[in-house]
Amino acid sequence: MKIEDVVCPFCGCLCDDLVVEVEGTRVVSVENGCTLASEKFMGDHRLKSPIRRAGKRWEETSYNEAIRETAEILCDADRPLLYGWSGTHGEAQSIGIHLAELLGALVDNTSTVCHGPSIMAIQEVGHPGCTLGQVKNRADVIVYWGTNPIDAHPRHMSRYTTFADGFFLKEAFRDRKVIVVDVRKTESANIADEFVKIQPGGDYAVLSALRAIVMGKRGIIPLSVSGVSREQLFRVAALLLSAKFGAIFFGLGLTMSPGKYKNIRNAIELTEELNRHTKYTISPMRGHWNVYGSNEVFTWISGYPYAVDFARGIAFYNPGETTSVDVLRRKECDACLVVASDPGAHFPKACAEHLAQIPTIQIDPHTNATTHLSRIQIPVAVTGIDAEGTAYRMDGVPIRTRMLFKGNYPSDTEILERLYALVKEAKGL
Amino acid sequence: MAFPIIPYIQEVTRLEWLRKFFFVKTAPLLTPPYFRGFPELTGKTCTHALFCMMACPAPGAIDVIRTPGGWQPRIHMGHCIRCGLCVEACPNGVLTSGRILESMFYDNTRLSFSFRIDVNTDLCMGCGNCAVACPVNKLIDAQMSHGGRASTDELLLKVSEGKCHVLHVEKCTGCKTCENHCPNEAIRVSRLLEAVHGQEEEV
Amino acid sequence: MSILQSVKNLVRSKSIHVAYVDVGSCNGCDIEVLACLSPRYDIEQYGIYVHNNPREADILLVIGAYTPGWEEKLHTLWEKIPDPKVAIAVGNCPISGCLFNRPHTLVDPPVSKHIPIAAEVPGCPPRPTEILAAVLSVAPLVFKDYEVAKR
Amino acid sequence: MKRTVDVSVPIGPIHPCFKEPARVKCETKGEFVISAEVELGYMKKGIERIMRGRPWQEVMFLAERVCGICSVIHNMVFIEALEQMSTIAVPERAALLRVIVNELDRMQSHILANFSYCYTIEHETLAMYLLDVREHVMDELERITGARVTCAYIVPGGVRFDLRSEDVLHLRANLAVIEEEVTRYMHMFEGGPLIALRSREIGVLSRGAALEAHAVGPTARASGMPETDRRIHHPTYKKLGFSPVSRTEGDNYARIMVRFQEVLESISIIRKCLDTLPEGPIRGGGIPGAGEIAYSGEAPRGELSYFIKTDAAGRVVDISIQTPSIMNIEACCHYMLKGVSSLADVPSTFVSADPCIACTER
Repeated sequence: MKIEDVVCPFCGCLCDDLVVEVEGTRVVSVENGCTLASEKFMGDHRLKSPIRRAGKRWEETSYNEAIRETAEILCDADRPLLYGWSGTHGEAQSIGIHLAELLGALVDNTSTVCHGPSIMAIQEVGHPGCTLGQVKNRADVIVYWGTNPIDAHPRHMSRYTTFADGFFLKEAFRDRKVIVVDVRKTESANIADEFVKIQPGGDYAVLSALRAIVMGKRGIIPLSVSGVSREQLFRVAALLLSAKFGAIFFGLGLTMSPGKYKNIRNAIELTEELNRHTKYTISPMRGHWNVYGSNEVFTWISGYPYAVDFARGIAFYNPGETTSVDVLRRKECDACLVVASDPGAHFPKACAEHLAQIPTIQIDPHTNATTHLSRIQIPVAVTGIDAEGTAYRMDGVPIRTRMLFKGNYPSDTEILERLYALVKEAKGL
Repeated sequence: MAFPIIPYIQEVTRLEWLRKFFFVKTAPLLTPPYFRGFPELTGKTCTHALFCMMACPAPGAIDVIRTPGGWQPRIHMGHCIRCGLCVEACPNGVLTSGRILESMFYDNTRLSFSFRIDVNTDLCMGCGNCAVACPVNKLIDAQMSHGGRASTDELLLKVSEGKCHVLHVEKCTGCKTCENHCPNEAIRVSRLLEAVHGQEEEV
Repeated sequence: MSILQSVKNLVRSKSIHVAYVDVGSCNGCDIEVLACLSPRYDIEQYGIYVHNNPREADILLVIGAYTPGWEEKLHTLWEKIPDPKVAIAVGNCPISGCLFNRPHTLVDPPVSKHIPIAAEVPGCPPRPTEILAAVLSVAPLVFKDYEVAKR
Repeated sequence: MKRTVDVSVPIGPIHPCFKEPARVKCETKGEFVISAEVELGYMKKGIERIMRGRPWQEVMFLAERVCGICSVIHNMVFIEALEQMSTIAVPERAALLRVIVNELDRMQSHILANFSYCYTIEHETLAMYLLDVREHVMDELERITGARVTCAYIVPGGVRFDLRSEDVLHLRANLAVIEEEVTRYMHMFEGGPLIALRSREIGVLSRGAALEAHAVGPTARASGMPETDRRIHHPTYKKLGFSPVSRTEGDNYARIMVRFQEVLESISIIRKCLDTLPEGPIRGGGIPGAGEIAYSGEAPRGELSYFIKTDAAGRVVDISIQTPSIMNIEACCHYMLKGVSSLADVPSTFVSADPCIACTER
């Protein structure tokens, strides 16, 4: 059976034009999708049933048993951490927040280790953003700063920016100019009109220099700024100003390098400065397909986008104190529920070690690095393949993903609802 | 050798030298008609065959764009090396440069082509840049150029199973757009150009 | 504009010194610049003297696609030329890198990245007449109202 | 042994006499040059790197741009190597047309080299005469191929344009003018006593030294090695029958004279071609396929070799080019410049070997 207009649940692009062929409970072919999408749909390494650690080996268990044990662990814990949420749909995230409130837990999503700094900067100076559709139809200068879309968001360039013909740009890739800023020559830089190679950690200085040039203070620029020559900065600034509508996309190269959220703040201020001359927007390149959604869901329920602490009964948000990495490093929490993400692979070593010491439960369809740290893993349906739900694209557009076939796995929502019910019962509410 | 001045006096008193010295004018600096300049339009209708882009050896020297009056090749000065291959390649004689068109007619010469597209699936990321940029794809399926949604199997290039696939190699015109816009250098168009003495009628 | 100034403009535009620098071309443009010297084209009849010495040049003809060997050196050379000065890019190489601007190349075109370029002569190589025309069109602008501009 | 070096004089990279950037470092004692060294690296573009993985019809243009002065021979050697590899036959007429264009290119290159030498020894009159006669050669080259420098004339299986009958008349008339003029200038050079002062017995390269340095082209032939002319192995030239010129002096003077004589020889080769030019097609078709070959030809500066490996789609998998100038530069700085008695003769000796830096570095 061929299903058209399938939404790809891999990266923040949420391409919604895939054609997927399904036979029974297997995906047999994926059209229009990139390599990453294809692997996501076709990959067949799911866990068969819930597993729990018994001594030095794993033993299979039933869903009822696994959920009951999870509820017990969470109820017993003094300071549980509910981490992840970026790889699941909005409905499940909503239950997660309520669960956290019930437990008085700390709830955090993966933006704590990716675009958390961006969110902090946006909270300070605002977000001159726009949808990807606007970029596609109008933008004639595209900047990729500290991101390599060809590897991380393969279809970003062909679907939304450089190559896609827009309403106002008929010959897109000939009329659009692409600037790539990175610390090394990436694949994306191969097709850039201008590649700016900066020294690691030099983003803030280069952004400030560009701001100065755009403001008309060319005279104060030294011969070279963080490895970028003055001439190239002038050229880049001229290119930026030549745009009728420009779009800046930034990735972890900007958020997770020295300077952190100050980098983003500076980038947003550069965008503001450019907006005095022409139209510019700036958007983060979100990684997980629904990480934007987790920020949205957290915000509309608790008021804060990530790192929300319910330990005091009310939502409390203080990045640096309530972010999961800091909590784990301080060895504060004594139980962890990981939903649809892989902190074992992405957290610092000290945090992963602490995760291994405390009872950790993972809810994820596949085994991954976190499996090796956890006590129980509960496999679930993959949203977008055998479960449905709502997700937010990297520009904040909600998109409903579809269920391609009815599988044998329960969805995240089902598992979490049962868990919620058990916890509620245990708390006597 | 005894009188080293003598050869010079001989030189200066040569009749032709004197004639040149007194009467010759600076030659007008005309560009001869046989000089292969930048290709110019002849005014014939371009059918978007894209053979010019195929034959062009210089990066970014020629592209065919849609204008209000139909398709039209556009030469980029500063990239064009004036080799004249586009003139020879065009089946409709849209371009002209120097005496090339004329001598193709007199000498009865032409170029014949065949193409081969190879995709290195180890390098391909399935980003779809090639399929979206491909001008043949744009003609077949307008949706394709607006973000890479393929709705038909008649396309030349299509991304499926996460890799770029060549579906109809016979539709390729060899314009190299895909090759130029592949970030991973995964797609390669080889153009087998053959210079022949044309007996047969042009198709 | 004083009469003296316009006389100066006229006289100076008839006396231009040219230097050329090859920053990695195939030689094709070099020999076309040399051909400009030949009696057929005779660049000197316009008062333009090709003397390959940057320190007394007014116009610098830049030929070639900017190879790594010229990193720093071209800029130093440009600084050595006394003001007022202009640079003309001769041929495709300094404009776009021509055929050499491909993946894995060593060159770093265009030359306008490295020194300011006032005029460009496209072609691979351009005809001597085209080079001549470019130099002649730029020549009146080099010294034009120099005293005024300096003030 | 202690060497007394007064001063180490660098010449270049920007020098009024050098067309291309190169740096000659001379260690001198007084005016006497003890040793010289050539420093290159201003022109490296990485052409062979760009060529790899490209189809032959792009590599053909890149090959031409290895050297702009002798572009036709690069084109010819590359294409003939492909033809040998894939056994593509060339029509008789096309083969002769190639020889005509190649010889015209050789003529303009030699005249340019002699112009540079005369310019370097400050004999500007003769230099300008030569540059003027070179324009006649360029005219003919342009009339046949449509371009002055990078002609892109030779394609696998033939040539791109035919030689028309009215062009033959032009060519013959112009050849007569060129022959007359070049002969006159040759005699001027031969008999000029001041030229002899600057040229004779300066920068001597003995036959033994030429063999040691692997000198090629006119530089070697001026030292008495006529067998270095690769044209005697080329089938078309064999048919035409010609004898390579050579001299025995091995000094600057001999090198320039060899070039003058070769220009005259080229004129006679072109005349023979025109006389025997058969009617017929100029293109035989044929697509280069997979193969591997080493092939060489005689460039104006000496032996030029291409080592090519292609795949079935006609793409160049591997290529390496050996150009003549590198050997001549070697011969120049290690044998000729050593013992030059005046620093003023260094540029002229360097130029007399006709080094092509663009070729050497690619």
